[in-house]
Amino acid sequence: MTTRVQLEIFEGPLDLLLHLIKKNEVSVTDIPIATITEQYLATLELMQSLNLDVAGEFLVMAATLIHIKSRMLLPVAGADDEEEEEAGADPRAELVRRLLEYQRFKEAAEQLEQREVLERDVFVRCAASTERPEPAGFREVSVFELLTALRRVLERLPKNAVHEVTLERITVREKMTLLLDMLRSTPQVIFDALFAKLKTRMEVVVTFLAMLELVKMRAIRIFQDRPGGSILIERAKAPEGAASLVPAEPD
Amino acid sequence: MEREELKSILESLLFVADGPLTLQRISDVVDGVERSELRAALEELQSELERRAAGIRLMEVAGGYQMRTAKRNAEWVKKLLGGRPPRMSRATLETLAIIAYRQPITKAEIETIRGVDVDGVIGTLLERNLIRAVARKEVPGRPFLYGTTQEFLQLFNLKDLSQLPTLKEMEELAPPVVESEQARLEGED
Amino acid sequence: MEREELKSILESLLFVADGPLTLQRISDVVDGVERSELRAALEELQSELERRAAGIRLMEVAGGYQMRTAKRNAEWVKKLLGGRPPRMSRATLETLAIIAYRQPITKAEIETIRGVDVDGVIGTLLERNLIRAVARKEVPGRPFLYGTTQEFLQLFNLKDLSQLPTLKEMEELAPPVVESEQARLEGED
Repeated sequence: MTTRVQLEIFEGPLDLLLHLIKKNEVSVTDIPIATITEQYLATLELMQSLNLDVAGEFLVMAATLIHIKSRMLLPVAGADDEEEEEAGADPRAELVRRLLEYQRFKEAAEQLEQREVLERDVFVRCAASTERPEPAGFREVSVFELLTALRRVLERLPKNAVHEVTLERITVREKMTLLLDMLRSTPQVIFDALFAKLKTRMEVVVTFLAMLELVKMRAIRIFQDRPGGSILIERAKAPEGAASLVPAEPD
Repeated sequence: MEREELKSILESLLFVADGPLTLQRISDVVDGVERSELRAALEELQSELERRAAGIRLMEVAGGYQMRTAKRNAEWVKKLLGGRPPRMSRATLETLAIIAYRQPITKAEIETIRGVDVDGVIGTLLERNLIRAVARKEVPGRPFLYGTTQEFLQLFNLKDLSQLPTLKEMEELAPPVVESEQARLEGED
Repeated sequence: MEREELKSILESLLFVADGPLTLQRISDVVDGVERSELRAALEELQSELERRAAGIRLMEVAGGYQMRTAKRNAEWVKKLLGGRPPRMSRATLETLAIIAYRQPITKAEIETIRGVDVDGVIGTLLERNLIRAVARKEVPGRPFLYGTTQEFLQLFNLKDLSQLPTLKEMEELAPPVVESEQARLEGED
């Protein structure tokens, strides 16, 4: 029996119990507690032997099951006066209630999934209408929504594709854009002149990092006009022969 | 206004709307037309689209009307739009179902029902705007009480929460504790 | 494939597309159908919509085929949309987030991250002045590098880009986010 325990991913101890109950074709309201406890413990052992992380909740349930099992074995001592209320109550009652309740929501979840789910079964228009009177702005959005959008994108990516860059301070990125702007109006900038204007140490570091990043992505070029001469920064030039193939820049 | 003309206008409005349009909103725009007339025209439009097995359907969701693609064309639409929709895990769906039926509800209460920790799942649901914190429960720690959003209704093509299928024997099995809590909360907010 | 089924699929595709669809693009999606057959179905769809005086029409515009509202309903459409600027679509917001956090960045790089074509969205963002081409990347093809604009900062009410929160900060701020989310939802409905 135990060797054939299917290794599904169980959502939790209640899920595992429901699975065992279904497998044994018994009723939730009349659980053969000894059998189910044995199989439950065997499953936990199997999970552990496979180095699956068995969460604490599974162990708590194991203890509960063992406790119920032991209470079931006790004779219903002197139950005459107490009636069903205390000693005579089925020790499984609370567990049964929890199982039934959980099962109910499990079914509800399945029903939800069977509905026409947006962006899986049905779709709405995603384009902002093209026929607005004038291209007005967008409705106000909070930066948190923007960040949430980014996080959504990152979560869809395979884990190793999420660069540590996403956590970096945005300042370097901003500086990169500003540097490119500067180079648009002034074709060449002298390195020393650029850094002389910076006031704080932080600014120097950020500017330098931005510069390196731009060199790496081949958007700018850093060179000396002659050996020992000033260091110059300019926008990278198109590779030979490429220039004529592309249209002029907008604006 | 002729019925056909009205339907044409409604089609245009529903096409450009960026979310479900309530009857109220439609009625504000197409003024001078009785609501009953509007409703009749919307229903006619709806059934015509069904009958033609059109690629666009008119659905009642989240308290309003919205145009959506026909379900049977889903594969093609997905191919055009690319990207995989975020698949909802069983844990997410179960937690969402519990919140939907038992709202407002705290994280701890959800955990009691599911028997496991739901921290991560709650975060995902909040981020996807499917649930929101509606209040705090006045117990030690003042935990958030969660409820579902308009986006939830839209996601599952529900007109309102009453469209959720009823849970079997819910009332009989709900522990009295939960009910009295509910009563206390209602008195509060 | 039956003609009616094809027309239904085309309707769905044209409905969700975020810009005009070229015959090429349609043919890439609905593969296995002759281009001549596609063209015939599109024409049929077009004339049916005209004949019904439908609220949605199929137009051939510069870039391809696009669904638009019927011109004669323009007044009503304007009345619906008037005064209320549109909400940013998810695709737009995601693309904008990538550009904001990873600028300067090329279209191809954005597409790698989002996993889908972003032509239409980039167009919208440029048109709304939320992004701009800041330079070209000196690699074959010399693609534009995009960055955000002053208007971007204004839209998000930021003094400068350094005010953008980092992902780490957002996680730390989780509860307040929930509350502001709530405020936003309540303000909307």
